[in-house]
Amino acid sequence: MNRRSGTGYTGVPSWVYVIAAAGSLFILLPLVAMVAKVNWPQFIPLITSESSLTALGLSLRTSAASTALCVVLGVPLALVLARQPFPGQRLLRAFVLLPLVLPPVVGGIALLYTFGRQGLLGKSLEVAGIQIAFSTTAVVLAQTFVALPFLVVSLEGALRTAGSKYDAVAATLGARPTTVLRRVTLPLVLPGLASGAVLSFARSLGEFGATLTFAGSLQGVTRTLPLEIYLQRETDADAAVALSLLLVAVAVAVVGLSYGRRRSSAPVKEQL
Amino acid sequence: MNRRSGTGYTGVPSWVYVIAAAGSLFILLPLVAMVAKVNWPQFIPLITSESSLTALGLSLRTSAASTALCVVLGVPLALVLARQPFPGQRLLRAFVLLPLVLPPVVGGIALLYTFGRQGLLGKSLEVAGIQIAFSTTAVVLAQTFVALPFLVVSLEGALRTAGSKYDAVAATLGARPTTVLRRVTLPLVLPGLASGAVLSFARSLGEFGATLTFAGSLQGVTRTLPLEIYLQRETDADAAVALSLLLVAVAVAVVGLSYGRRRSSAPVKEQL
Amino acid sequence: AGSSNTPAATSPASSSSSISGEITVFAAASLKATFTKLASDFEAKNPGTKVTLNFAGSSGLVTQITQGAPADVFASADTKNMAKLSDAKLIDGTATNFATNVLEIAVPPSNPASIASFADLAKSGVKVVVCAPQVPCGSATETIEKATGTTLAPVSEESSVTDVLGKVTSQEADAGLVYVTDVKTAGEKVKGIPFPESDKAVNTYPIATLGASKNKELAQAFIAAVTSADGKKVLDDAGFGTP
Amino acid sequence: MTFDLTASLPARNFEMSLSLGPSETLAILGPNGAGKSTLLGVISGLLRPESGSARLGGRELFTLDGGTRRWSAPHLRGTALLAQEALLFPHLNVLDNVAFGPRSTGASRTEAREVARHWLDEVDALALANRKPAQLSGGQAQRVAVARALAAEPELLLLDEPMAALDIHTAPLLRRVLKRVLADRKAIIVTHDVLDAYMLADRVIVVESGRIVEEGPTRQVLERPRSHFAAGLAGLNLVAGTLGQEGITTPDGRVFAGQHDPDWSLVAGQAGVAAFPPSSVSVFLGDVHGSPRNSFPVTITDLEPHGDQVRVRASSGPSNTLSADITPAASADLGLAPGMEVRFVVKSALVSVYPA
Amino acid sequence: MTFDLTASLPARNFEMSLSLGPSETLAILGPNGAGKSTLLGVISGLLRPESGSARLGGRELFTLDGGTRRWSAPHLRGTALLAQEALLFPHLNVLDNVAFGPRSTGASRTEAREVARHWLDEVDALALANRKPAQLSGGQAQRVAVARALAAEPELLLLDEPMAALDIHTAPLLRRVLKRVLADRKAIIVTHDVLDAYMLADRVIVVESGRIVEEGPTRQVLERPRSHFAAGLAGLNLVAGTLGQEGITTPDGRVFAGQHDPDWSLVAGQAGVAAFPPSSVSVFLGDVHGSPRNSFPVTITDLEPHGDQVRVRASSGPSNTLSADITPAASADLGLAPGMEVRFVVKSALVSVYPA
Ligand SMILES: Nc1ncnc2c1ncn2[C@@H]1O[C@H](COP(=O)(O)OP(=O)(O)OP(=O)(O)O)[C@@H](O)[C@H]1O
Ligand SMILES: Nc1ncnc2c1ncn2[C@@H]1O[C@H](COP(=O)(O)OP(=O)(O)OP(=O)(O)O)[C@@H](O)[C@H]1O
Ligand SMILES: [Mg+2]
Ligand SMILES: [Mg+2]
Repeated sequence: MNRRSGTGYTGVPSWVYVIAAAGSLFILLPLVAMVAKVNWPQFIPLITSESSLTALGLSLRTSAASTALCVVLGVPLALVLARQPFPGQRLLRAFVLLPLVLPPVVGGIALLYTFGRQGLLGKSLEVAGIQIAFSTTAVVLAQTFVALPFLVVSLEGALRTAGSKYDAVAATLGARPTTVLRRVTLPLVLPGLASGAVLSFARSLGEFGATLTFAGSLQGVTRTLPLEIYLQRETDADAAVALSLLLVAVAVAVVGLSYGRRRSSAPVKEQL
Repeated sequence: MNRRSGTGYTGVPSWVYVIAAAGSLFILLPLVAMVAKVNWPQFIPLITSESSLTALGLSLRTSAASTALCVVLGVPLALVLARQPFPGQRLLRAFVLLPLVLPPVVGGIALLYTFGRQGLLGKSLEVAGIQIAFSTTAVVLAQTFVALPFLVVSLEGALRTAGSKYDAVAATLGARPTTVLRRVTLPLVLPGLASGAVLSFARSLGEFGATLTFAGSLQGVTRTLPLEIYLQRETDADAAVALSLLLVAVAVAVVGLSYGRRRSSAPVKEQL
Repeated sequence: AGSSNTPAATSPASSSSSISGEITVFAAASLKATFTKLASDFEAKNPGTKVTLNFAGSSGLVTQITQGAPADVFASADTKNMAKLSDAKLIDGTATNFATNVLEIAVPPSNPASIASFADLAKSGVKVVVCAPQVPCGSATETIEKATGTTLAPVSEESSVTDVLGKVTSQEADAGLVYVTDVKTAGEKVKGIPFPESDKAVNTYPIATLGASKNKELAQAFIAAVTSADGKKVLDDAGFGTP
Repeated sequence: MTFDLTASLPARNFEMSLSLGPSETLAILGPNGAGKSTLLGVISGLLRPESGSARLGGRELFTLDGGTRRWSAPHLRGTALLAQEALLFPHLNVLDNVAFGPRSTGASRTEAREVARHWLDEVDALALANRKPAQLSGGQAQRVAVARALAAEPELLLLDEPMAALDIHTAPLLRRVLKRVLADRKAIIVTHDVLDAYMLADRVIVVESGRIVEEGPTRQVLERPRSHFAAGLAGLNLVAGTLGQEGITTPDGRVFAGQHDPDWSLVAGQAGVAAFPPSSVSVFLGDVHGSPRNSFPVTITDLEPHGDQVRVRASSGPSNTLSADITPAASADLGLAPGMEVRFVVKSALVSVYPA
Repeated sequence: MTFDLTASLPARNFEMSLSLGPSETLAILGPNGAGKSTLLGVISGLLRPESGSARLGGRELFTLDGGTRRWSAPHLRGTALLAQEALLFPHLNVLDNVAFGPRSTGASRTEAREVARHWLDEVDALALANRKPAQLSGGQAQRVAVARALAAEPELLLLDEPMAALDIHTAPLLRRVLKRVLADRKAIIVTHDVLDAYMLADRVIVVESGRIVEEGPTRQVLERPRSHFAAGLAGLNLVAGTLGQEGITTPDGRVFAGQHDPDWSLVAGQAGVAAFPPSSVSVFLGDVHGSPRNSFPVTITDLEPHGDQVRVRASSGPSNTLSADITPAASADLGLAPGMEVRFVVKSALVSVYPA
């Protein structure tokens, strides 16, 4: 009963809250259990160690880059999938989802087969003097590969739900398709795009298997925080867990901030 | 120019197609590279081996179960996050996303800390005679843990985009919130829900790290296809890649079918 | 990649020669602690050198090297993976075995199932976790099972030692079979129970310079440092045996 | 079984209080943005006022006074709202849209569809039963939306411009249906058409800027309007001032003669209005000195056909428009055009004067 | 600079062909679901007909005949559509909604906002400039939508019921604005209000079931309607039959007397109609034998107030409704009520007869 006056209808059945609470607990409890296990005196030196900080910095930079790449590649893909039906659309959609299913390690192998020195494109790239594997670029590529489907799928859902009524109106007012896209379509699906971008960023931040295989684990170059955590775990599982908390904290900050900004400028207010 | 007569406006700028093609290639090329590497004579015996088939069956069953669990827990969560603002909503949203960021292995450890014999809940469960670790239940829990955020995030985006106009109308016609949810809200966000479920299913199908850490790896009980692939890789990377193709094929089939069904019954047709 | 077959330089190099430059060492993840120390010692002793380390599972590293990863030295956790590279003519000369490892039973400190011998693992009701036969520690376990005629009924066949250890430290399992070095690294969290049958399956760690290395001299120097007395000491401290 | 409401929602400058007798129909009239839809939103539970209370029969809709903050959800109110947009559920076909109300309030699927078919038939839209809303024209959708609201069989029916978008054949048909349905039912109907008020409502309320400015039985309000808006609706000219024996005195001091109801005892100085139909107004080009004593200099804003006459709209001051109906021939003779300054002359015998 | 269109879209049973001269305004009238919005959709490029072609000035809009399938996108057509729903962009405020058109066609932000302010002022909505669409009332949103369409300054303006939802003060205001704007511009305006047709259109088209049933200069169509729909709009009664010397012969064989235009040379047997205003109809209870020769037995469906008269609507057969305007006193004397069977009697002097 904390509705404010003047707001529209927001009836959510009360049992929904009960299940939602259960769902939240299912996710929160393991996190709490993790926090409970942290060896706090050991925690600060661990997360401020040079290797941790280098890894964190690398993780943030590469995740930001791959999120940008996901948006650039994913928005067009989502548009093509959501708007006009064309032959093979269903197949394309299924293929775009594949990196989700592929165990990341296998994804990494596939990337090696493509961009590695012996790979499909890698040979030509090598001739051109470009080496991708085992570089920071490789990290970004690996993260983009696994994170792209997230952006595409959530944006496609939002685009379908939003429909194209407003796009049509904009076109009749003389707006070119590009203008329509920039000034109407995208602003209207901003919540979906934001969700997609956040998902991609989070997935990139947590990416491990494909990076390890495709980019290797070289400190400062390709060893992102999840890889650092993986290595820590070889020697001390609890330290790894503690280090994960750093990742979690960063993610909460980034996600909280980005969602926050989005909500306060939330454009679509419901009329009754 | 393959628009049919009578259809509404679907203007997509042409450069969008170019980028979309690049995006598709980025995902498709590694898959092609993978297929190119398959040792076909070895392929059939490999994928029809008993261990592969057992793993595949287990993967399908557990993924289906965890997708169902994700829907059950995730729909209420998404509703609560999308509809009425409440204090702490942003924080809750950020937390719900965490399993995405957590390296899956760490997620598995966190689950162990919770449901394991010595865990937060595990002790009570043990007393009640329930043992989760090393069981198929553990696999489902691990998959649900990593897949739940996908459903929540994509559904929340769709719910926000759809707004609550129609819900309000339904309520004024005398529909209880539960009825509104079942007959109006969910049907309207069906595209988003479908995307979310497909994402969850795909993520469950590909889940590896958390399962390995939390549930272990025993043929027929907890060794899903990704775990089988990982083991194969220890002896023969190419065999692992070949086995991944099986996973990919299954995913394409499931995703293609489920999306196909959704599209043919797509309810919201645009009026001009 | 080319596979130039230079004869192996086995002379224990003194650290005074004028070597410099950078190398990348691909090492099995289980060597993380020791190789990190070995590398920094090496850099300290040879100013102007830089050793970059890349850790992952041995088989993953083999895949990377096969696909053209820019590595100079490869240290594997088993001979099988090294063999893959030598079969593919990707190593320079022959590999040197620099350490061994044997299995040990790891139990939670309280030892809830009162395990005292390898045979105890087969008792009913004991939740034992082992490595899958596909990975080195698993094949070692299999060898011991065969040799002793004891058949284990594990609740899980993990794909890495770390995972086995994880199950034991979380007390999910009553016992696990891991390497001595792993028990040592885990410290207080597990108790190691050595068993005599472990010598039936000794695991050997080989190291080799890779054919594609651009700084073979430095690579040889690093391998020499690993196999030197100082290197052995570091490895010994971690629980590794001498081949 | 009455309905009472008091509500204020300062965010929309809304403050109203009204009540409804058993099976009474109330028409809400008022300019755009006056708060008509807001009122229906508050009653149906889609908008939450800042304070106030409402009861429908024995049922409390809300009580938001000081400490008490009771609020009952829309579906528990026994009201059904036809909103200004049709808002048909896009995923249900027309039949199921109409069946939604009965189905939600407990009818079986078959019963609900039966009810839906009945109402679709009433609004002459049964042929559309199997279409999806996206396949309807604007007027067809509006008709279906009306059927959907009626099928919910609420205790209090709330209709926001139910005749909008309907063609000239459908509107009378729907008006007949509503007349029958509303006869024994409480209803509130928002409309811009005075015919709806005449035909359907027992009582009208005129709202402006979130406040009720006039209220009473339909005939009385429309025949003796006190607000410019109501006068405009009734097609009457209105001049406001203070009552005197002769007629009314306008704020600028001129006396405007008219007839009072003989049995009213006038209190001099009381505010009053003078109302007269456009047909009582003649148009002259120069100054006139005839028997009609009431004349205004005005500027023509508009000439509109009106039946077989021409309606001359003109402004006599900042916010007052007056109309005259004259023959096309007279209009042509005088060479009337927008912008011209002319004189409107009204016979005092045709002016009614009454207190405001 | 003319506009020509031929289009057919069998899925909606739509087949029309029309053209428009330079700066001509065309009103489209017709019942709900007749295809009015479909026509505008086809012209603006939101709907793709199955075949046909259209040109606007030198520009080809589409050519879909046999092999040729050229189609130009909506934004290249020089048309702007005010759709039946307001569809304001929810994420832009009112000012930016209106500025959208100019901005899209190349104006700078400042220029576009200036233009937007101008048009908002024209429709009396400048005060709303900073609101979001969700904060507008229905009528306010409609006004903003009109301003948005006008601000796009298209070569051909397409307006789908621009006056819907407007109050009685705003509608005349907007009509004046449109009259001014449309004077030197090509426009097509869909409306249910005959006043819009009279005031704004040079020519009207009456559509029914996706076909044009009547077409001509506004006055001619509305004063000499040939379709029931147009007659209904014009407020006239219409009886169809075959022309004879006396008047027309109805399909059931009765002769209905009326006046023809003296210079028309009648071809006997030609289809014709008789039109007469409701005011020419008297109502009798029994059989009558008076001077008026035209009488019908009818069943009253409805009594409506109409100005100071009562309009009696009655049906004289399956799909024909006739109306009579009588005084309230007469209505009360006769005790008229819906359902009663009465006789409508028409003086033949007031009946116009002309070919259909
Ligand atoms: N969501 C909102 N937030 C703030 N103000 C609003 C909102 N919706 C409407 N208003 C304002 O409240 C006032 C009343 O609006 P309401 O919709 O009730 O008008 P109305 O009488 O129904 O008008 P119309 O005849 O145009 O439909 C208007 O001034 C409007 O601008
Ligand atoms: N998306 C659609 N699919 C199929 N038929 C449709 C679709 N939209 C409209 N129709 C049908 O096409 C016909 C013409 O519709 P249109 O919207 O053009 O009518 P209209 O003349 O604008 O009516 P109104 O006055 O009610 O707005 C109607 O019979 C309608 O039911
Ligand atoms: Mg309103
Ligand atoms: Mg229409």
